[in-house]
Amino acid sequence: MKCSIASDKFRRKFAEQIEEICGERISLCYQCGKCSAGCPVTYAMDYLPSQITRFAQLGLTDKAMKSSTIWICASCQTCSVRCPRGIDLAKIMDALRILAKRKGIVPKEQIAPLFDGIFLGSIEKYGRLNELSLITKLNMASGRPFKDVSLLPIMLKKGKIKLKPQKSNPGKEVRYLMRKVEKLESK
Amino acid sequence: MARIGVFVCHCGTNISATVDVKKVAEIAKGFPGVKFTTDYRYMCSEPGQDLIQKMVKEHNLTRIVVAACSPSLHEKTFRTCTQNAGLNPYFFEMANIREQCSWVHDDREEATLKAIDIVKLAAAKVGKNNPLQTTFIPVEKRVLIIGGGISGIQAAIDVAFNGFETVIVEREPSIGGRMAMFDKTFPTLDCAACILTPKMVEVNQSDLIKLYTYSEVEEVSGYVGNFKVKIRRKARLVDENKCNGCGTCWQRCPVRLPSEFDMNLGKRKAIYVPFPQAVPNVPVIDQEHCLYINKKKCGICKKVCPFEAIDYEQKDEVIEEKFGAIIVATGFTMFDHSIYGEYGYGKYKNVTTGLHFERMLNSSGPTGGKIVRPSDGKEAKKVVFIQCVGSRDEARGMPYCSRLCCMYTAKQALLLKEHNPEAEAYVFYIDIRAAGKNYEEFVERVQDEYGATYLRGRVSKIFQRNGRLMVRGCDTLSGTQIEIDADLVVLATALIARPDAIKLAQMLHIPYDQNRLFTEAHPKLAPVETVTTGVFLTGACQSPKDIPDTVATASAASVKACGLLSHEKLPIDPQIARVDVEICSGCLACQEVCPFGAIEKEEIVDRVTQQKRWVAKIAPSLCNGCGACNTACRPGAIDLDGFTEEQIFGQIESLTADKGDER
Amino acid sequence: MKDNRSIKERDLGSKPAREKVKIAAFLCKWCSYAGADLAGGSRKKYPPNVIVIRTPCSARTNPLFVWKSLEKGLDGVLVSGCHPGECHYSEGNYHTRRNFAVFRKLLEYIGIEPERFHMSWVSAAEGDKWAEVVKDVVKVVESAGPNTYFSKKKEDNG
Amino acid sequence: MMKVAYYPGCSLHSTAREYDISFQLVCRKLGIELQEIPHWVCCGSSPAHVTSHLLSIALPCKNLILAEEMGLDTVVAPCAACFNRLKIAKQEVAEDSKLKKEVEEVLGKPSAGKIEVKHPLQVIIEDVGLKKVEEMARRKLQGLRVASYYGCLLVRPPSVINFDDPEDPQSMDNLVSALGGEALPWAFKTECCGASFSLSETDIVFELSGEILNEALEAGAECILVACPLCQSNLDLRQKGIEKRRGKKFNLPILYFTELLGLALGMSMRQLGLSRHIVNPSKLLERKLAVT
Ligand SMILES: Cc1cc2nc3c(=O)[nH]c(=O)nc-3n(C[C@H](O)[C@H](O)[C@H](O)COP(=O)(O)OP(=O)(O)OC[C@H]3O[C@@H](n4cnc5c(N)ncnc54)[C@H](O)[C@@H]3O)c2cc1C
Ligand SMILES: Cc1cc2nc3c(=O)[nH]c(=O)nc-3n(C[C@H](O)[C@H](O)[C@H](O)COP(=O)(O)OP(=O)(O)OC[C@H]3O[C@@H](n4cnc5c(N)ncnc54)[C@H](O)[C@@H]3O)c2cc1C
Ligand code: SF4
Ligand code: SF4
Ligand code: SF4
Ligand code: SF4
Ligand code: SF4
Ligand code: SF4
Ligand code: SF4
Ligand code: SF4
Repeated sequence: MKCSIASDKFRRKFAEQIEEICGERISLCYQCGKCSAGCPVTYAMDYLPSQITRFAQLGLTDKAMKSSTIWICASCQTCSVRCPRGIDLAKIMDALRILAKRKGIVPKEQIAPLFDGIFLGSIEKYGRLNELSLITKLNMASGRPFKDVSLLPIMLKKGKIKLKPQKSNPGKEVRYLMRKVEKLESK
Repeated sequence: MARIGVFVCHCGTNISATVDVKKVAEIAKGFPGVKFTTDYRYMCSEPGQDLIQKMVKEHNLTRIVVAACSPSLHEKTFRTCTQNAGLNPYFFEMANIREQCSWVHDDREEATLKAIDIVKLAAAKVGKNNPLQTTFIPVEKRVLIIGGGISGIQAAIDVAFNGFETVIVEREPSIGGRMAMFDKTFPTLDCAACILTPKMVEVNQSDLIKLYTYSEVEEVSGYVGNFKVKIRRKARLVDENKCNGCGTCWQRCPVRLPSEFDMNLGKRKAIYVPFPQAVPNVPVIDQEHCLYINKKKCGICKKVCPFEAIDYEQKDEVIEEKFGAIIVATGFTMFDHSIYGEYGYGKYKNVTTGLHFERMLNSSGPTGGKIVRPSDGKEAKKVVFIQCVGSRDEARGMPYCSRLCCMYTAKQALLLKEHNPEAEAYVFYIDIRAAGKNYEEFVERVQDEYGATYLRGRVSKIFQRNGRLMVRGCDTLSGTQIEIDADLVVLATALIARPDAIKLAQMLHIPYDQNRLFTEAHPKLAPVETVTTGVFLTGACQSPKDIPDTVATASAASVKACGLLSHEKLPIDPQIARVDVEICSGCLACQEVCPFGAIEKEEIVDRVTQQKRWVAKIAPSLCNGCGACNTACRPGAIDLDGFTEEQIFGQIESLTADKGDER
Repeated sequence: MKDNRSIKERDLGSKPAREKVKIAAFLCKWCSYAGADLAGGSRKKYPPNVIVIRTPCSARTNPLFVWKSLEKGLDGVLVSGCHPGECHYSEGNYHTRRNFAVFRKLLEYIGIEPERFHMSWVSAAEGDKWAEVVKDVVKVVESAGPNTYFSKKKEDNG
Repeated sequence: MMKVAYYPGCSLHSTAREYDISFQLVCRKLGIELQEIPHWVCCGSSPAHVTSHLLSIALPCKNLILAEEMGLDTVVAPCAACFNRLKIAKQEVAEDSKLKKEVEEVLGKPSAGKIEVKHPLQVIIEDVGLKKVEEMARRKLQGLRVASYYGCLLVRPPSVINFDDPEDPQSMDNLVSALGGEALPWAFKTECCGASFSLSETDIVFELSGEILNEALEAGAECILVACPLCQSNLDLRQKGIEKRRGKKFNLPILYFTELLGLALGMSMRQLGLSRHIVNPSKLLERKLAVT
């Protein structure tokens, strides 16, 4: 498929957006591929991590944000510690995920963003994570109701999961905090 | 009182189109000391210069101001003209009303006003010029070459060919440098020894070339034409005059040590020559490991030497010699890849560098020309080459491209295939930089004819599994991650400055860049010169260079050096600093800031107290006239001819002289 | 308003004397002066308020020169040399930086507007940059207006 | 006696109870008093930083403020993910004044700046010292062959964490050696285990953790030592599944370094909560260390 490159102005704006969110400059990347060479999960990605920075450089924003790569990235920072240009690619991946969520272009088949939402929902409610509710909710939402069910008995037996959520009093405060963050960011 | 003449140039219309030159000349008549002004179409033309000379006579002028172009264009022209008019050439100033006025402003009135100011400045300055005389210094007709690699060798041969004497000071026991380590050289693949050895022999046999091997430069003083250099000749413990290189001694020495020349892949003795073709072919005793020196045992070499050349009592010797010019040819060293944790911190024996590989390729090297795994000596069949290691890496290595590793990697991949057609060569690269004559063709041949597999991407990790190396890389062209299990990994590590480069640079007063590479006077137009007159650069000490570039710069540097030596005497710029010893307090603040070491202390007898005291003294031939000392001197004892305090303050005052008018 | 030009010079023009600042610039001959020459060679336009005094190296520029210039009533001063690390004399501009860091504090201390004193690093290849530097400096000095610090003082004293 | 604020994070109160138990026991023995931060909240982990940068900084900052309000100068966080997030938040707020302002606006309080964030390993190595640990040990590890696994978040990014080496860390290995065990050199100490994908992209965990288990086994390990509840859970809880998929038995107990340290200091398996592991370590430990 032919792609036309975005205009200079558009590209600059996009690069600035990324820099604004995570402080990293995509223009520094010279496409050496070291990040892609060391990334442990490329096998599950549709594009290499270095290709994502390339898309971003060319202003092919949709291509970058619709890739599975940004959701498969495990945030392990292997790329970041080895990049010869000192680019923290893991942070750029974060920024792209944030932008994609803002734009509402999260691919349906990606489970990671579902997980993120439910996780944050849980801490919004309790102030801390409730594993059992996380697992059940995620399984329902992702259409895999029986996933890991076989593990539940042993986890309960070994005391790895509690039936009652651990609640900390400032659960309310977390709610308040998240609301303020939302308000500040929508500005 | 000076009688100043001001000549305002039209430069065709270059100046006159924007500046009212007649008005400038008219107003300049009113400046202090100005006795004559005129304007003329082309001042630098012959009639223009004649005009100056004529007016000097007619109006008895003693100082000249030409208001025209930039001094960088015609200062010299008009100095000569001033001299021809019978005046001291420094009784002249240029007012730049073209580059910095008519060409950069549009408004005629504003430009004219500014031109008037500029002429005013020049007139204020010229009246206070001192008569200066260009002085000449004699030239010592010898060249010192520091470093005896291919660059030093070539430079010595070229200087000698011009009939001048040279001395090579080489730190190692033999000359030859890195090139002596190689088997074959790109892009023509001639054998390194075949082309280097004859040159080494020529150096050894030339009457005009003196070799100080196992020696180092310890101190440099003096200046162009007259460098005084202290050289330490380290004790070899072998008399160079008696030894004939028969080799009996090192064959019998019982101490076996890893050989540095062989990158520790082979062994040498405690008494050794680094490699068979060494020049001079005289061994040295490694004092750190020799049994006799350390424990007074053994002494075998002395017993067996048929020429009684061994001398355990020999001591280091420091000699001083004089030179007219110095050529720096100290070469490079390799980046230490053990900083990379992802490549195993240098722990894996089978992760080697280009230099290791060169030694293995060499048929007189430690493996007899076989490519093996250093861990177990077994033949290496699958070899992965990784380019740009430590180069193009701002985060942890050098920011620059090392320029020739693409080529030597291609060469090594080719030679691997030639040594063993069954072997597999994989090359990880980011870009192929092969811009020399026949270089691209060479790389193409390596891929096409020899079947080396090129993969575009940096390697991220090397680790060991079951005794094999796992190389985790990526091919960005196909968009895939790639893992190769290899017998041997060869890293094309960056070429970097030697660790002691800064020390040498400070000794020679030459600048170096942020990568510790010596800096040339101008990257394009003076690539083998330095800002210190008389000190030249050649080879890889300036930037990574391959042999063709190295040899070219060696010849260029020797031409420059010989050019200097072909003069009986050298002129020096008289616009330099001078100390008024009456005022000097001897604090030597000036000495600290002088970048050229031109200031020394001198004892004088005070005129008033008749007591002895210290004052600063400036060596005219070393001073470059920067004026740093001038600013540093608190009592105001130093002044800089051509830019004196009086002149500059005068200029400032002239700019504001009429300020009172409006009040 | 004060005009820094002499009466004779002002007679030249028909335009009314307007508020114009005059700035002295000390340029090292290897880099900034050559950069200014290049600006000329490439016909870059910039305001005419800056008059250049040529020095061998920025290290030659004694802070006293700047002081004198301001004291004598110039409205601003610019000192320009080679980029750090590129000095023709290898380290002169480091001394310059050090000298003027102290000097700047002194100016502040006695209350001279910081807008009047500027430093820049312009190489021989940076004609464009020279033009930009002049534009910027003129703008900033203009914002400070004519330099009356010393003349006022004189009036105060007598 | 050293007193530090304790930030257990969500896992140590649920899936990683035994880490909590063993850490607390070891601290008591070594003379470190842990004071749990009252009303601490979740650090946000990765879901926060992939959703909102501000949120991912504000949540840890809230905890840092709570800790500072306790009047202590150090907070210790045993979960590598929490540790990583707390350190990053502290550094980013210190370096970015705009962010600092935003965080303070969200939290309605000045952000904490002084409190130091440490991982238990750091406390043991830097504050207690291996020499003291060695002296206090009552049991030798008798040549137990241990592969220390650090994971990605404990040592990265080095510019923020500033502890141990990002490619070949040594602190746990040194601890093992000091206690008489055999610290195995291997190349997967900081490879990623799949971390937060445990529940969402479990296949990735199977793949990555499988590689790690395999490499440890090849290196000759009898058990793997960890310092993070996420690593532990991926390698332990998912081990059976990995074995099935790879058709290869690993049977590698995944121990917290605090558990091994506790054993060396003379505690029993029961005290330390070792029965909570999925891959049962008791056989190995009984055989090698003669503990019960
Ligand atoms: C692996 C590898 C393969 C290469 N293959 C090729 C090839 O095939 N073809 C090609 O054209 N180029 C090749 N090169 C490049 C080649 O090595 C250089 O071009 C050449 O060696 C530069 O010569 P030089 O004299 O400047 O430096 P060097 O060879 O480094 O010589 C410098 C000499 O100065 C001495 N010295 C250093 N400091 C001092 C001091 N302070 N006092 C006294 N003596 C001192 C050193 O001992 C040394 O003998 C290769 C380089 C590498 C690393
Ligand atoms: C588009 C372009 C941009 C470049 N930019 C740069 C740059 O930014 N930086 C840089 O370093 N280099 C640059 N270069 C390279 C630069 O042009 C060359 O390095 C340089 O010109 C080579 O100089 P020369 O004297 O060898 O050859 P030339 O410049 O070609 O000069 C040869 C001269 O010989 C004369 N001549 C030829 N044959 C005869 C004959 N038989 N008899 C008498 N006279 C003859 C010709 O008329 C000519 O005047 C650039 C080159 C190009 C094409
Ligand atoms: S390692 Fe860095 S420079 Fe190289 S491709 Fe990845 S992000 Fe770009
Ligand atoms: S941070 Fe993401 S992109 Fe980078 S190596 Fe880890 S998984 Fe791959
Ligand atoms: S002296 Fe300079 S300005 Fe005058 S004509 Fe010659 S080049 Fe032009
Ligand atoms: S020292 Fe003696 S034995 Fe050794 S090489 Fe020289 S002559 Fe031969
Ligand atoms: S005296 Fe020293 S150098 Fe000579 S043979 Fe013995 S060990 Fe070797
Ligand atoms: S020459 Fe080639 S291998 Fe060497 S640094 Fe440059 S691009 Fe890399
Ligand atoms: S700084 Fe001035 S006073 Fe001090 S020694 Fe130098 S010349 Fe003399
Ligand atoms: S003018 Fe410069 S070179 Fe000359 S003595 Fe003074 S500081 Fe040294």
